[in-house]
Amino acid sequence: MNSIFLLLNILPILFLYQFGGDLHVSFSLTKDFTLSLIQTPLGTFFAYLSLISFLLVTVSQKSKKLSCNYYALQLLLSFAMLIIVLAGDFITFFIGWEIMTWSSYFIISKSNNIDIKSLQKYILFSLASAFSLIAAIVISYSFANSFDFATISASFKSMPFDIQLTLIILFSLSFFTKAGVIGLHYWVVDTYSKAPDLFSSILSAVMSKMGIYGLFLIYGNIVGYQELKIMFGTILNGTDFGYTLAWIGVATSIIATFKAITQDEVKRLLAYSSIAQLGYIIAVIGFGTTYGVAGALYHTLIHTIIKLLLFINVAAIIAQTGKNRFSELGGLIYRTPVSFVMLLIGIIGLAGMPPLGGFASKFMMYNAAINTKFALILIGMLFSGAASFLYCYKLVYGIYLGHPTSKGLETQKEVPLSYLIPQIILALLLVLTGAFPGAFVKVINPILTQFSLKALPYDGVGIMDSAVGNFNGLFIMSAFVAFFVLILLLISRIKSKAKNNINRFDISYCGEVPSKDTSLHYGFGFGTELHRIKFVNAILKRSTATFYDALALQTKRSSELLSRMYYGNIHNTMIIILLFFSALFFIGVNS
Amino acid sequence: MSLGYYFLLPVIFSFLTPYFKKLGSFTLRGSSILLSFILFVQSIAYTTMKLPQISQFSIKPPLGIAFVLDGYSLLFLLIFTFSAVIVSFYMLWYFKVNPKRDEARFYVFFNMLIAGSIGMILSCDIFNLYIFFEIVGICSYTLSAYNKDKLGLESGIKYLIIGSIASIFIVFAIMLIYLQIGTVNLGLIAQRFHEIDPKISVLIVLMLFIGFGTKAELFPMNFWAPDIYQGSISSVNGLFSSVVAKAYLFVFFHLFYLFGLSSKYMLFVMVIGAITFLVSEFTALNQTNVKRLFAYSTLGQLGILFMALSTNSSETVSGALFHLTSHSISKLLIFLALGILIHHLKSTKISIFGDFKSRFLTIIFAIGFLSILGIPPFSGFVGKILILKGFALSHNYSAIAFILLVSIVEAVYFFRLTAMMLDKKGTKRVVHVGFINYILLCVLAALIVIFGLFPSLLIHYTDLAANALINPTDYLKFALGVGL
Amino acid sequence: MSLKKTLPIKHIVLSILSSALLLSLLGLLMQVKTDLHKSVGDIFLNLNMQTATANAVTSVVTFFRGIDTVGEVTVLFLATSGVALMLSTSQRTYAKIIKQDSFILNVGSRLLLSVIILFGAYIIIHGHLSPGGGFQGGVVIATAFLLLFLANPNMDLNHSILTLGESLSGSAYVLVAIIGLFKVNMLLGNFLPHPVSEIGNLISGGIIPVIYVIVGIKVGSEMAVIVEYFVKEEHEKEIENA
Amino acid sequence: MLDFFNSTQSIHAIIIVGSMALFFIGFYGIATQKNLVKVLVSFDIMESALFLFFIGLHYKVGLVAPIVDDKTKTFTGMVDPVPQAMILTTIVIGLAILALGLSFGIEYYKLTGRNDISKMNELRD
Amino acid sequence: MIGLLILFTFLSIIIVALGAILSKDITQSVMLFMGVGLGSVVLFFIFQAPDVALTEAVIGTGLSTAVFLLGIRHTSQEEVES
Repeated sequence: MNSIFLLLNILPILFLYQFGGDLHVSFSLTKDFTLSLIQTPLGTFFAYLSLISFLLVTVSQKSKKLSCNYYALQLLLSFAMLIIVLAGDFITFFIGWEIMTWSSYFIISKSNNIDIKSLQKYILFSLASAFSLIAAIVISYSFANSFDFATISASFKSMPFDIQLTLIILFSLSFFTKAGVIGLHYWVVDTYSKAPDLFSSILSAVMSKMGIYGLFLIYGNIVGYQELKIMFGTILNGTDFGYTLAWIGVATSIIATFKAITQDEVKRLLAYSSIAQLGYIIAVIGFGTTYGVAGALYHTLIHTIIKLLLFINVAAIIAQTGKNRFSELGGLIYRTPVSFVMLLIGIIGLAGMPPLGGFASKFMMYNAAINTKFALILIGMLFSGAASFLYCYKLVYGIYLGHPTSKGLETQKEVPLSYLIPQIILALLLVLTGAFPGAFVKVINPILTQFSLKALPYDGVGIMDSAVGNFNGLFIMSAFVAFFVLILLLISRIKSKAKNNINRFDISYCGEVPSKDTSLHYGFGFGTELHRIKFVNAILKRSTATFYDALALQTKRSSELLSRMYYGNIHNTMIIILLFFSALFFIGVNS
Repeated sequence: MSLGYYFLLPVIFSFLTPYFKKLGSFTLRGSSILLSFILFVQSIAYTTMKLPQISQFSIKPPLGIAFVLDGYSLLFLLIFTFSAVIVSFYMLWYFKVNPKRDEARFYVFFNMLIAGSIGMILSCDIFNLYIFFEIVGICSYTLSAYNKDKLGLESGIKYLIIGSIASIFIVFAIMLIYLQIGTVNLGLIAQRFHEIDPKISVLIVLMLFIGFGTKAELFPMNFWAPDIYQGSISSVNGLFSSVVAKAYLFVFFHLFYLFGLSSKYMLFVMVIGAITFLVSEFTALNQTNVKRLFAYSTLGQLGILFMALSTNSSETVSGALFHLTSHSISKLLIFLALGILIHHLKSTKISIFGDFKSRFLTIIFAIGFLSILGIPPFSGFVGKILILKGFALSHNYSAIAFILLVSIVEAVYFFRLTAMMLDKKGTKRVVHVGFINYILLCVLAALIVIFGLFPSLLIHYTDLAANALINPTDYLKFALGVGL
Repeated sequence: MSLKKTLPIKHIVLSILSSALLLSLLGLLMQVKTDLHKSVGDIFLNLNMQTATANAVTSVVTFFRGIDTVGEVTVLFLATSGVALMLSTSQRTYAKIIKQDSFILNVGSRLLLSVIILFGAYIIIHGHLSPGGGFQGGVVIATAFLLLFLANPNMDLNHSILTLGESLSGSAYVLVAIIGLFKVNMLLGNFLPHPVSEIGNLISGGIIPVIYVIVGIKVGSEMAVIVEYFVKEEHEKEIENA
Repeated sequence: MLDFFNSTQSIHAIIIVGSMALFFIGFYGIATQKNLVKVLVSFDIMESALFLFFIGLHYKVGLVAPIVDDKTKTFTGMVDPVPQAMILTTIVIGLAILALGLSFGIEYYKLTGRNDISKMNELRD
Repeated sequence: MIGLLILFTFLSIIIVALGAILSKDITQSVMLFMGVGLGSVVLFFIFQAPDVALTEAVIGTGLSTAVFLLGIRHTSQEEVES
């Protein structure tokens, strides 16, 4: 069953590749709705991104026995994302958007630890984002008299300022909800953590990128960065609009990072981390400079690869051990060494350390901040980047290092091959993007020209250069590999006698001998005492949940109030009808 | 092939039912299905002919009564006859499963309900309209009290009293019209309506508004509606929400545009529609009885239709009519599936959505819910987007914001039901959907999807209907008997 | 008449409201002139000569606005079957109660029965000449049955004849309407010869008297059924507490 | 002095006042009465008030009933027959509604033993 | 003369209708309702509408009251309306 759907996933990739960039299909639904698909560079970038990740996830789902309609829904989801990304007009975009929503809703509802409350959270936020999207589409239709991107962007300049503002706000709101910006992320954590294990990788890696694609579409194509600059004016060296967006992004990443550190559940930590990483992208997307857009695009690619890698890895561990909390996991390095190496590579990429691709995208984003002289934004990004290293370490330490907390962990076998292959491929991708950052420039340039921004200078596949300077990825990678191999030889030369006769429990020098089953796995809890820091404590205590729960409570209370009118006494209903008649009569007669 | 058959054939059928009953229940059920099928085929035949069609009774229209079929009534004719065919097939299953002694009488009231509603949309004489109003009234009082238990009887009594109040106001309005204009023919009334002394015309409009508004379940006057839905059986609920409520809506807006009231009262009707939508969606949130929940959702959708139909722009009206058709089909689908569910699980609490295990019913309910909410691949989406597009073109942004916000509230309870259906925990009883129902629900679901993917078929008819509604010039020409 | 009941505030408020409505409506209705347009009635009066029926109201009811009466007959039929649906208990066993029916009442009612039925038949048949017609005559015949039931509650109406009368006359009415379509190319058209000269005597006015006779039979049998259900129902109650 | 009352003007005034008063008595009856039978009675009173109002306003002094017999040869100088035809149908409809309502009331009384419409509230959330 | 007659019958109908509505005992209210019917028959006759008078007499007053009385005997049995 899995192999059939594997082939079905490859099909669109070949189909897209065969078109090579000039696909133009239009199908008229009714006289004034023509659905059209156009292949823009931005669209192809995101299309390949989503299709390849779907392929890898389907490979990883080989070992799980999944029912046929699960795969069908997943295929429908990938088809919907393809429509979104290749849409030429807003109606196709919206149709793809809604099909994506409800097909993912049905997939999530298949997981066995999902409950109705988080399902409701997911669908209501997605519908809210979809409805604000349709509102914006319809308002823009009223001015452009067509749903097509080109006509709308042409007539955007002629719209009055307040309409332009409402359109931008509505579009950004709907895409922020999908990307999980801090105020609207109430649904993200629950859905990612409770969705079926492997599907949450798609959720966080690909579906949130649809929000990013939407933002690019609106700011780049429809409104255009120049128009934004004219509309909102400039500050320091960047646009005012970019500055506000940057603050939103930075706030998201800082708060999400600190929330991530304190999580005990593995998938919740990953969910918060994906919010944080998206916070970076959103911070940079609004700058409207070449480096801003390039940094955002690069980080989108890197984040997708890393999140796929991490989620598949974690899903494999959960499937293998059945436990998803740091307090229950630990010491798996001996049992599943390959997954440990994969996770390690993922962590290095996530934290943005030099040899791997993570550093290249962070480098580009910091350049964008420097270029537009938004100093505070740069400090914020650096601060949350550094803080993100904490939860990366927690992820590695909690699962693989430290002491196994329960007996079962010691007899774990290595994760089945079907999980490992995609992880290996993703790790290789990370290494490649780290070694050859320049290659990515060739991918980004057509998109920059589409947004009518200055193209990045391309000098050599290994070199990524920016306004402030450049670095030679290839050189760093080869130096790192050489250095790494050297140390490896050194360690293996020394007969490591120490490993086998050290007994995990031989720590009697402090006078107490721990019994066999006490767990010595303490390292993962270091997030808990973050509360003592006043600033972090303020973040951790306050949460948007209270606001949304209060909102839900108010609607419930008002609905009870209103339903008290319908308590079924026909006598009073008659009196109300007669009173309504007399009221209208008196108003009507003497008006 | 004349329009009179829509009323006369069911009348003959209901007079001859005692003899059909004597020939055995097979002939009874077969003849009822055959009757609704013939009328459906006849309406399809009318789609090919040039509109408007007329069939006169005894003398030419301005003096006599005539049935006039224009684009607007053709759309409703198709909806009514289609729902009649579907429900008559459904009743085969219903009476096989719980046989009732006076089944023949159900068919009498069922066919006369459809004939009355068709009469209401075809008749071009206001007093004749009142007669059909009463026929539909009596049939719906008895149908809602059909299974003679305490709930059914209570809903019958409530419906009867409210219906009689509505008919009092309508009779008073007809009398005032006759006093002022001297005729009951709709064409002449439409022509001379502006000559009436303004105070009296306000009174007439108010009386007609209260009369038809109460029956079409507008806000301050629809406190009785959920009780009726709770008291009657599900297939009758399906009929109420897709046929009867739509007939009253038809007449409300037929007179609204014929008498040229849209300039003065457009805002008033739109606000009333908006309040109905808001109140019924919010009350639907904390319902525990399933039938009451779907009753409030029907009231809500009627609220949207009132908002959209009252605007004078043919864009929005054609969108509203599209939404109306898709709402009729999906509400029929939901109520029929609900009937099966309630029959098997013997309770009407909301929790039954969590206690049944049938993949087919889950898909059917999911399609119905998504179509009513207006989610893309289904017909509800096209309807909703046409309405929003219409409102946008007339720069009425507050209406757009209002509809979208309240439909999020509507999404809450629909998706709560979907989540309960998809929830795998808890003991589940397998629900066996009969063979007939399987086909019926498939046909309805297929229709929803087809209108969602290829709406151009239906949009042709809704545009025709919208133009015929907004400027009824050729309807007036036929109603006045010019050139007959 | 016990009128001295304590009127709660709700009643007082409602009475004030309805009287206020009354006054403002009267103010409105008084100064409105009613003969704005020549009413369609005068046209019907002139047209009436051709239909050769003496009673203009009958010709309007059955011919000019014929579909109203078809609707009317179906409303009555629906009400009857509604009442039958409601009041027909499955076990229609009515134990013969031992109350010995008084002889005088029986004989008197039989005597009166024939007079009432004759009077009813007269009203039906002369519908198009003198006031009255199908509805009024049918109900008069029904009151004759009511009289019989009051005199002797154990009486059973022969249901087969009543349903036969009801359904045949109903379908006959619709057939007359449809024959009109084929013969005169107008639903409910007057296809029987109705020369103007015959205006006064019995056989005049084409299908109008035929329609009214059919309606008379139908309404008579239906009302008899309604009356029987209401009377019989009451009978059952007495057995319980007898 | 007596013929002041015979003019059509004053007759119409009396009719309007009288029938509207009757109408609002029925109006008050429906608004206050709780017993099903009383409600149906006030419903019928409102209906008869409307009939009187309608037929009354079409009567003018000197017009004759619209029936031709050997005395009045032609259909001239007669009251308008159309309102009478309409009222005739509405009376019969009123009876139909009444009979139906009473049968519902009887069955409901058999099941619950009460006739008070304000107490009927099994049907609620 | 006719005007006076109309005025008188209207007054009596109004009084009888008030009695019908306000009276506690249901059978009494039905009887008074019959009074209203009779009054309206007289008025219809004055208004030169014999058909309507006959219908009102037979159906509006005759049968309706009969149906009411039979109906009352099964339901509240002259019970004083609470």
